Amino acid sequence: MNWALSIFYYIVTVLVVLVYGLLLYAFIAKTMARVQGRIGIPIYQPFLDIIQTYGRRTAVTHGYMFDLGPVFRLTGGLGTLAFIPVIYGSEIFGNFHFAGDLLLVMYFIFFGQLGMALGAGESGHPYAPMGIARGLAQMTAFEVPFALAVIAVFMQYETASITEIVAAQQGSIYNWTLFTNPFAVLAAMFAFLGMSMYPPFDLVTAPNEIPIGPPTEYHSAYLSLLQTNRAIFAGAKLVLFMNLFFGGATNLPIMVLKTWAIYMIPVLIGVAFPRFKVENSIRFFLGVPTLVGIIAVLYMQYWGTV
Amino acid sequence: MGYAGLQLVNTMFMQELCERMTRQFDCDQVMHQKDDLSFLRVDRDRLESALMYLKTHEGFVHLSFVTVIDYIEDGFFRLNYMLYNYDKATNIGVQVDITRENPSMHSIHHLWAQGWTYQRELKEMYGIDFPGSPRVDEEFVLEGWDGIPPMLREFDTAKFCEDRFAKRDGRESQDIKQTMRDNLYPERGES
Amino acid sequence: MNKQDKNPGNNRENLIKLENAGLTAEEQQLFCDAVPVPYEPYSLEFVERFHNWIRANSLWVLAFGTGCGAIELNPLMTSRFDANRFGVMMRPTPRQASVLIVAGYSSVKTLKRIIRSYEQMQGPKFVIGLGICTINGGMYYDSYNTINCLDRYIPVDLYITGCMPRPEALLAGFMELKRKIKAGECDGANRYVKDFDWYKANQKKVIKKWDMPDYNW
Amino acid sequence: MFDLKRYSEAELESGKFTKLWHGPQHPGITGNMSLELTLSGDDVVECKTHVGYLHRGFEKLMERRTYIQNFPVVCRIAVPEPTFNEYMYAAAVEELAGIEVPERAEWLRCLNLEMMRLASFLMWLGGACGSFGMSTVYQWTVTHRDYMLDLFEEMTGARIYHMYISPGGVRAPLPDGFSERALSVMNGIEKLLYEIERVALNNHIFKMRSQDLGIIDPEMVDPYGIVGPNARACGFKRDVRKDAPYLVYDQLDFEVITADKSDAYTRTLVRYQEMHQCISLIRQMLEQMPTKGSFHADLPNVLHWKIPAGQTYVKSECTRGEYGYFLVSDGSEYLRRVTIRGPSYTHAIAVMEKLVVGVNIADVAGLMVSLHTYPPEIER
Repeated sequence: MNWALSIFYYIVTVLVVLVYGLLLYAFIAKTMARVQGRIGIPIYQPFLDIIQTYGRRTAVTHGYMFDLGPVFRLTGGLGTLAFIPVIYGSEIFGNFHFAGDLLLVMYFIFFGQLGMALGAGESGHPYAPMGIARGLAQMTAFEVPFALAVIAVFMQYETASITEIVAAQQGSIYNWTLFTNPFAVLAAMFAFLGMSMYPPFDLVTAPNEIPIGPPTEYHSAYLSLLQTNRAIFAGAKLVLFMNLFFGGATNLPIMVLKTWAIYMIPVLIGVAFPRFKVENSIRFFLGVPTLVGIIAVLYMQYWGTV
Repeated sequence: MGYAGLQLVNTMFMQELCERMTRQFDCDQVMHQKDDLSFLRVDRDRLESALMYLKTHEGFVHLSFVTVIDYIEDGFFRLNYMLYNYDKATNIGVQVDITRENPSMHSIHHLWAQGWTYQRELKEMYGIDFPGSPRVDEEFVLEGWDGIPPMLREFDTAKFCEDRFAKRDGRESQDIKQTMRDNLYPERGES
Repeated sequence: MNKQDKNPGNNRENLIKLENAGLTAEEQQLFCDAVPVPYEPYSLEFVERFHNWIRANSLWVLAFGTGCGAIELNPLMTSRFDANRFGVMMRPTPRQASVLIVAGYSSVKTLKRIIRSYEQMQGPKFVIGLGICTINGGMYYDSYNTINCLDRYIPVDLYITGCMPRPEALLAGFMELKRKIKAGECDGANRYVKDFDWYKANQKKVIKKWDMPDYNW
Repeated sequence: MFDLKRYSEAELESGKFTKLWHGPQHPGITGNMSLELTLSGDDVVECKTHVGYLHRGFEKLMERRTYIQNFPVVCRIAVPEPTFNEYMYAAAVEELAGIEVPERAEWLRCLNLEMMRLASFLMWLGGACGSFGMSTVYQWTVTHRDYMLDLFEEMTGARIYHMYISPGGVRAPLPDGFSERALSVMNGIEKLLYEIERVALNNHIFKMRSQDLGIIDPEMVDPYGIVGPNARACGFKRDVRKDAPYLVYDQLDFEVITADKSDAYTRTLVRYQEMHQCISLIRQMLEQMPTKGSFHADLPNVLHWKIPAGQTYVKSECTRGEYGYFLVSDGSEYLRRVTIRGPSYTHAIAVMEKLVVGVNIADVAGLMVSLHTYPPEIER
């Protein structure tokens, strides 16, 4: 394939995922509002918010790392998306998949957070390092079940290519990892709760404790970048989970439906739970989810049938 | 025992208590305001021992508040320590008169751990010093106050306001009596 | 609001750096001493109008309950009145907020924090004065610790009168603020910078313990 | 004996500690006050409270106003619970002036106070859950509080500042059909409370975070002057409504609710039970209340009101505990001195500074809310 065309297709994918991520965000906000008995924001509100922050006429910087923080964050989001085939078999939404892309994606998921940590650390606000410490600690914890789940998936499909993993799940609903390797999916969904930053795992932006954590000092166009990244990154994560565990998608409506359904899990847990403390959160992830992850690996080792 | 019976016991308890206090601490003025509230006046230097006695022997364990009444005409501050006895459900106000010039008073912080907050407030609002009370010199509710303590009677807050804060054009303050007379009872006229 | 006649000679041109006289020498190095400059609108008019429309529909309110008016902000943001419908959202940090609600009387001690919060907000920024006490002192006209006219200390775009203003009044106030923003009438941040000396003089007349930089970047 | 741990410069210079200002612009702080925290890692080693952001000098302003002019002023002192101020001021003035209040007015006052208590508790319960991250419960309770405010509006004409309990009685009788509407709101709130019990109070994470947080030792209660639900949660049967009954509380059937350990969770439970008690009291009052009779005493012209010289202290049980007015009159048209004793005064300053030491920074908001403090009544 022509590389220029492939980059063009990638840009199209990013835009589609961005729009979809923002719509999803608004839709989730509306869902939460309905649980709380409200009407909630209009469905186009996230778009307005991004343009509004972008359209601020003044900005204050705290140094080079502060400037680079949102850039790193966005790079993390874009990089994650770049190696995930959004729609299986589609030329436009196929992205730059290659044999070992899952490993690279796992790296990119955490790249953004580390970059953000450097940037927010320079902002000088005491809540920012506090939020970063919490975020990194929790991230280290939920990475364990997630890594175990991904290892189990590696063992199951004997490949590290997302496209091949999706290909192996085609045909019937019973080919999904959800049914062939339920323990891995369970462990990964636990990790997804931690990744998606809804209660009880919204430690990083806990509004009553360290309002709103690392991005406390980010404003104007910086914040606009962060908001963009949030949408892209959420979309990329959802697509990754859909590809690995829920059979991928062969067209756009299926993708929308599946990712929305996956996202509803942390949201519905989120509206009904208080927040963990950071030590509770770490203890939680290193407990049952890790155990389930280990079981998933053992299951694949001894009883796995592919 | 109903409430009325309790009241009777309380009244007797209060009278006996006041007599005891008068004997022991030379309270020069006793005032029974109602069944469960009396005021005693003690000497400045006997206050601590009186409060200590009330707290440890008579069960007045709860310090409701400490306050000051400014008698500028007679030149003294009247400190008021309001204590409460939970078993007998009675309040007693122990009062001390101190002079208005360089006022200072013994700290009661060692008797009640919350005492320092009241003393800090009185220091700021009235300028009464409580040597030995923690953080008594720190600012409490005011910040950067540069005048005389604001709760003193001679401090004129309306005049201070006029000097410090700008008035909005068009705002009028009316004499309430005159306004009510004019608007509500115009037929009465000046009376 | 005609302030130019009260403005005693604006010498901003000569001013290069803020004095930051309230700070110690050590602290002065930590704070920025650049003089704030007004921001220009977008050069193309339709871009500016578009952004004004966006700003009006995405109002981020600073979550700072400065006075008793904050009690009516709770019903406003929750399910009964739900200001989220109109794009009004609470932000916990001044850097990201665009609307400052001064909820009721502000004591001198709070005024200092209001000024700091206001200066940390990024323009365009709007101020709503809530309650009669921000307009002329209201019930506390003779209190030694509350200011009387808020717009002498920070530029106010909109007043909502009443004690307390009901949530319906607040919603109407937000609608009016939106109308003003869309019409491009809310230039409070620029007014503040333009009349910087006048505002600072007023602020320093009231706040006696001035241990902060002259402009909080 | 009660030595405050003094703040030392050397400790901060060592670089092991972080100084952090929590508030006043902070969503986790109740009202407008701030905590100056010294942190070691995530744990608080030292706390200083700063109040005064809401100081309006009420005690000074009231000395400048005639007795009847003070009546609309007092309710502004504590925003979430204005009614208690109105009642305490009216009671103090009535006692000094010797005014007899009609029986119906007493019932109406009592109803108003209990409704205020319920509304205030609703807001507090939302805040308590919100401080641990349950914003959903907060939304629910504030909405139901708003239905209570509708009742207030019907009863008194205002949502927040009612100016209802005037010296001598109340301003208006109940409107027609009020009790049916009030009962239906009560039913709704009761249903909500059971829902909250299932969602929040029985929630594992909520329990995990709030249990053993900020334990008030029973020995602390007397020296620190802890009152109200905070003291009742550690076993003290202290309630002004029972100890020195005022209004019509001696004709109502209720028990003082106590628990045996005052941590944040137990305090929440005690208040939760008191909310049920409030609903029961309101129902009792709506049932027993006289519907005929005068609701305001005949007073002389208030413009020429002079109160005989004297001093008195009246108190009532507000949501946080003993709320009192100390009023001194010197026989003129103006009062000599008034002192407002709010329970938050000690809860938010001395007790807070003591309890917060050793607490994780994440729990500071939860601890502060569990003490139920309102800054406006501290600084007046």
